Amino acid sequence: MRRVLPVLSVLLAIVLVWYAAAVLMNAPWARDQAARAGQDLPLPALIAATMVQDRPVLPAPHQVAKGLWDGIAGQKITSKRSLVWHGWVTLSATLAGFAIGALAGIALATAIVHSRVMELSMMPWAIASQTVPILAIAPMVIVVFASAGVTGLIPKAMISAWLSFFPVLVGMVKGLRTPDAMQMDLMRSWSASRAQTFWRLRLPSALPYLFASLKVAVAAALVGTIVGELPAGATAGLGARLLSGSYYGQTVQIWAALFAAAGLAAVLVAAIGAIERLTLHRMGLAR
Amino acid sequence: MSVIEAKGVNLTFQTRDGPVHALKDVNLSIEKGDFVSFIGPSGCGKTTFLRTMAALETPSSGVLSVNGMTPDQARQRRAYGYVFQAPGLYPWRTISRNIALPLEIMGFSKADRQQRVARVLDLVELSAFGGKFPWQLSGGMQQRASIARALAFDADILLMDEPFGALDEIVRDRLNEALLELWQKTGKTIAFVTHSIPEAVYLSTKIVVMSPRPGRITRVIDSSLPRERPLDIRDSEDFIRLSHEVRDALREGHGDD
Amino acid sequence: MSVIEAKGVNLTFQTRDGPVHALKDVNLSIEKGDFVSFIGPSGCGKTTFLRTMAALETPSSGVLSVNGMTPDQARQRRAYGYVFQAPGLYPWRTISRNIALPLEIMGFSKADRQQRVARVLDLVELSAFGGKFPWQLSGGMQQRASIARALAFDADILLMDEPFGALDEIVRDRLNEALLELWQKTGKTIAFVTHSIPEAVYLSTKIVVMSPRPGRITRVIDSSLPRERPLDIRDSEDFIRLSHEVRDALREGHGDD
Amino acid sequence: MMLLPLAMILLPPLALNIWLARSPSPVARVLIPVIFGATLLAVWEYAVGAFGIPAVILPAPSAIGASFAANIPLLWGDFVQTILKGALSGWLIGATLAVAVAVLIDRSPFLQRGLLPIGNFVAALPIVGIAPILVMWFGFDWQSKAAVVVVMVFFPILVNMVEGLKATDALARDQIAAWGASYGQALVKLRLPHAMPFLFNGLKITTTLALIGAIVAEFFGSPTRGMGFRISTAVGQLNMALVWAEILVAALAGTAFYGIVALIERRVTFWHPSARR
Amino acid sequence: QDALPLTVQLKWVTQAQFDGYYVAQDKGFYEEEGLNVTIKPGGPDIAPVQVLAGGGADVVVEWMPAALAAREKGLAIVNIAQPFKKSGMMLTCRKETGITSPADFKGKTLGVWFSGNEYPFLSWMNTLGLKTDGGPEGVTVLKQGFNVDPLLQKQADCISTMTYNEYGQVLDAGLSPEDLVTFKYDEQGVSTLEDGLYVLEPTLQDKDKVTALVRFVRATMKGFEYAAANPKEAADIVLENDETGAQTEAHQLRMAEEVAKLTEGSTGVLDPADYQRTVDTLLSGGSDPVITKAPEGAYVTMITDRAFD
Ligand SMILES: Nc1ncnc2c1ncn2[C@@H]1O[C@H](COP(=O)(O)OP(=O)(O)OP(=O)(O)O)[C@@H](O)[C@H]1O
Ligand SMILES: Nc1ncnc2c1ncn2[C@@H]1O[C@H](COP(=O)(O)OP(=O)(O)OP(=O)(O)O)[C@@H](O)[C@H]1O
Ligand SMILES: Cc1ncc(C[n+]2csc(CCO)c2C)c(N)n1
Ligand SMILES: [Mg+2]
Ligand SMILES: [Mg+2]
Repeated sequence: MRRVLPVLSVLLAIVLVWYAAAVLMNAPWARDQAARAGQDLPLPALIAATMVQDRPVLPAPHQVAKGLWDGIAGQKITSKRSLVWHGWVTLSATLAGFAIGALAGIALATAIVHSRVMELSMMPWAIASQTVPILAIAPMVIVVFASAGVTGLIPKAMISAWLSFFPVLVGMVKGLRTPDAMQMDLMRSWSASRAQTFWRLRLPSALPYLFASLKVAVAAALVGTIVGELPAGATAGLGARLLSGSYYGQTVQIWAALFAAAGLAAVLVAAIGAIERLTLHRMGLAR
Repeated sequence: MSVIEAKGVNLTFQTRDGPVHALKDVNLSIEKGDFVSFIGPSGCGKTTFLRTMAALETPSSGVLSVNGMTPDQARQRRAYGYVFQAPGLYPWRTISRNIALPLEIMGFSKADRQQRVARVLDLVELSAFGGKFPWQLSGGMQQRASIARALAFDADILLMDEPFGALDEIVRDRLNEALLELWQKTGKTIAFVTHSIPEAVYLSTKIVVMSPRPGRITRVIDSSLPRERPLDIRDSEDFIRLSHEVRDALREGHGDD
Repeated sequence: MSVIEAKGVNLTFQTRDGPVHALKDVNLSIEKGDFVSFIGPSGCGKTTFLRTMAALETPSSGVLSVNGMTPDQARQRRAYGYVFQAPGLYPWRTISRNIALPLEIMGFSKADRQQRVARVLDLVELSAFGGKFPWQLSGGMQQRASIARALAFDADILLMDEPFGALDEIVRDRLNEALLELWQKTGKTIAFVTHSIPEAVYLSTKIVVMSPRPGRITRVIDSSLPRERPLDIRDSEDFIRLSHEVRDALREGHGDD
Repeated sequence: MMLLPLAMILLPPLALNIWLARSPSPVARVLIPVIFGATLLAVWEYAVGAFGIPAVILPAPSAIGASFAANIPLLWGDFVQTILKGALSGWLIGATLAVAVAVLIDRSPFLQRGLLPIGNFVAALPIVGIAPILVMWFGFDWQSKAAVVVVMVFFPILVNMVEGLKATDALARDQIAAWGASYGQALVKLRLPHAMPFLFNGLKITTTLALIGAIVAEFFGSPTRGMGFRISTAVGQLNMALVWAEILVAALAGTAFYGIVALIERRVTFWHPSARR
Repeated sequence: QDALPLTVQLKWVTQAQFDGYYVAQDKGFYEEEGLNVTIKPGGPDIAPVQVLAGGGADVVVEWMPAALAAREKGLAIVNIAQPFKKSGMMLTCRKETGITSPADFKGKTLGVWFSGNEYPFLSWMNTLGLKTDGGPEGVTVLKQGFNVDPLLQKQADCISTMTYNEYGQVLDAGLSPEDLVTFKYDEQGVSTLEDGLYVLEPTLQDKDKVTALVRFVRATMKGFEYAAANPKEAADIVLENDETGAQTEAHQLRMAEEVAKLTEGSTGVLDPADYQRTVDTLLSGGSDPVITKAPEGAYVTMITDRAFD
């Protein structure tokens, strides 16, 4: 209750603001239409008109909710019109990309804290890599993979790995460096090998940082997959849904797909949070 | 044979506002089985010298040898047990597993580990707390756990940086006795930093008095006390004389500020 | 009038593996101008009681009043100077600016601040280090800076948690003298945690001996020493008798573990 | 067969870098990444030639360099439009808002518990979904790009800042309480300085986000200038050298942006252990 | 005997614009020809020529301006057939802006598709003597996104639309043809050839591929004919193949009907006169033309010759 009540009240506030905004933003179109038809529009009718447009500037919350409900429960989940089906397509590539990205990030961070050459050579380029507009190179990645005969899940997963490795890298480098001088000195005084220091000191100290970054990374992986889905032949997945909604001006469909994506991300983040609590609890780090 | 031999050791820290001369021209030789206390005002380089012995700092000049090797070689042979000024326990390990950590690293068998952990926990009177995490203990208990950790693997040389600073006198007395007993039984070489004159006199075969800015040794006092030392030796005449000698040496060192 | 009055104070910490009874049925009254030392084994609740006086913990039951107010009201009137067991200096401020911080908070004028900082820096013998950052000082120096900070704003009540634990005996003696002098001149009320029996006896008008599990007061010893105390009072018969009394009381408390 | 020359390109700079890494000089700090990058470029140039990769798929670095040099005024105009107007203004607005909101909700655990989970949700909204909507709301010019950037950077900074405000240790909080400090005093003297490392963590992460946001938003509508506009247009003309020249500008700007924030961070949080190494 | 494999890359997402291919697939026209065809949908981020160059497809559907640009960039790409006879591009304006003829464009804001589609527009403005740099003497150009919102939200006075797609969306949104003014590129004399089939030159050296292409073109044209005759069925087939599940029946039906008007009159054979008009339009494209000289060998007739022998 302590956790649900605040969320609910904030949500309520948002929904109210949202309705108000929907009325304000959709009103010009409603007035235009009325003017074209030569009718005049009293306020109640105006408000009613802003709630039911096909192409609203801002769909009302209930329209989005209905879009979501239709997408999720409106048909069999194997149907192409089902958001569950598209969500699944996106999720599988996201998980693959996240796994690749997280492993790469951890491996690179490990190399970087152990080797000055690695740090100095890689770090600036890792940063630069993230400034490359992903949407611009995603089509090339897809084309290059396709020319090598690789299509489907892998190219999308590579793009999502590209986006998700960076937060893991940054968090993990910071985490692996948290042990203070005394703890490192203790290890030295026992003449611990690098591997022992890594497994017994650096890694456990880094775990809180790792989990924090994994949460960011999994959301990034989802965005990466969605971006990868746009040029992958706009076939299936939440990204394709978003885009086709955009082509055909189906505002409600865009918003529904948007919320489905964000909901998926929230679920993934929550899952990592649960793993985090479990791990830290077992390690005695949760207090 | 000298276990530790320092000849003309200097150590300077480079800081943003100029160099700090933490050790100046330090000469000292410690024999096998010695119990050497270091005493001196704060900032005089006690910690720094201990760290240099353990190869955690490198002298700017001079020679330091440990068992005829460089400190670094000695470290690799795991010659040291080191107790730091702060406990430095790992929050994600219980007290027992904290103590077992160096044993794991050094490859002791599991059975051996368990038995050693039990022994040292008993020694520092923490047997009931092996299963607790460090942050569930008071400061003094944590410090005792850290002492137990350094004792567990029976290094020949023990370096202890104010290990008993956070303990009350009763526990301190008991641990002093236990430490002396351990030292007598095992013939370890111990270097021990303290701020307490009675503690230094009670424990040591050799008391090194240091003085700051630059950090240097001003007196080395050899103890005339026998190796067997019941607690009430502290009321003996020899003890009181030695205490006065140390206090005077300390005061001299303070004279220049 | 009692400055601090504790009646049947209990404090229990709820931890994952059951409640810890840190203070049990504590009754104590401290008069204006008293210098009260708390002594006892580690984990007996000394810190906890000091924190309760400063309204940093709330008793589970019982009444505690400070100057006739609740501790919280007293805190808001800035009645306390508190020296914590660890220095707790802000790494982004120099030593001088660390000391000036409570003065800023309490709205002292700039000129006043400067003059007070200079005075207390001098008192703890750190005048040359005002411009350094905390991490450039040794542990003992940091602790002295933290004492200076608590003294700077002249609170009526000083709560000091092992302030001199990390200092060598010479500096400790000097600071003991300085603290006594300050106390005599200003008539402050001081609550002081220490592990050193001689220190407790030398400084206090009242020595509170505590014992752990559950944390409680086992003896309150009123000092028969005069308020004027030269250092060599420590060789007087009264002093030695008092010391023995305290040691015995401590040992009793330890008896049950 | 192809691998031998590759090894010959790769090995000497690698050896050079390992040797350079031994010296702690600041020159080495700059030289090593440069050598590393130059090596990558050499491999790229070689591969494009050796494997006959068509220029419409991946142009050689030399061609990209030539295109860059030939289009400097164009690239500068795009840079001003996208980075300075879109990304930077959006980042500044987003960061300011985030810090302000963090301080505002700091006193209310209720708002924190309510806002942060929803914040995580909003932060996970994919940019490709929001961008068209914001273009529809805020028009085609840089204002809509700035809006996208605000949405993208707001929550990462907010989350870090809230965390940072909570990060003060118990001792420091007790101290300041013992001095009877007011809420505002504790905030200014203790908690804001303490939050700085966290804040900068958020600021650094979001520099790259801001760039991506501003560029990608242009794919969904823009005036006839800007880096995202140019990239999508040039792809249509198969002018891949120009596409990569724009990507180069993005990478340079992003690295510089990150570097500047990191530099300010070192100045502000000089006292933090990670800066003192 | 095994079916000959062939991969075709579309220019845009699955929709009735490409009903000929889907119908040919669905009705088994490809199979009858002994072909095994894979149809890859496209999208705004897919440049079909790039896919072709990368080896991701044997044949692509592309607009001629982009193809000629690629050819000038050194990619040996050639037109082998031209299913679309007419151009479906137009500029659609709201009537209330007061625009009645191209002369009224001055000072107005126009939405244009880029990514290679801007050249006919630029050449048109060139012939009208209007600058496109946003000054008061010319027009302000916006890079239009993928939908018609700029017109509905009044952010632009006119936007680019396809007769078969976006125009319908504008109507669906609630505007009526009376509220709108349209300018077809065809009628303004600046039309360029749209959906054609392109391959890389080396493909034409491969006898098996040529055989496959010949059959492919034949079957595809049959598909377009069938679709033109049965728009309802064609729309249904397209809907079935749409993996995003986003299309609506009504919209696809209208698209199939409109597309039939564009394929009408084409047998699949490229008309040299249309080709020449396209090249001329592109060459006059203002300051930064998409091609700088008339291309040579940009189309071949050998496939259509053999297909419709
Ligand atoms: N890493 C360092 N960088 C710069 N100066 C240092 C460093 N470590 C120690 N010092 C300085 O060297 C001198 C000696 O410090 P050291 O810690 O050895 O003193 P100490 O005798 O152990 O003092 P204490 O009793 O307070 O622990 C001090 O002046 C200290 O400020
Ligand atoms: N926050 C807390 N949560 C749970 N238990 C606590 C907490 N703080 C203190 N304790 C427990 O309360 C008891 C008293 O602790 P306190 O810190 O007051 O002891 P102390 O007398 O100051 O010891 P020391 O001399 O070691 O500083 C201890 O058993 C300790 O483990
Ligand atoms: C980025 C981009 N935007 C629009 C078009 C124009 N276009 C060509 S085919 C087609 C489908 C018919 O609606 C459309 C809209 C394009 N090629 N690329
Ligand atoms: Mg020290
Ligand atoms: Mg305590």
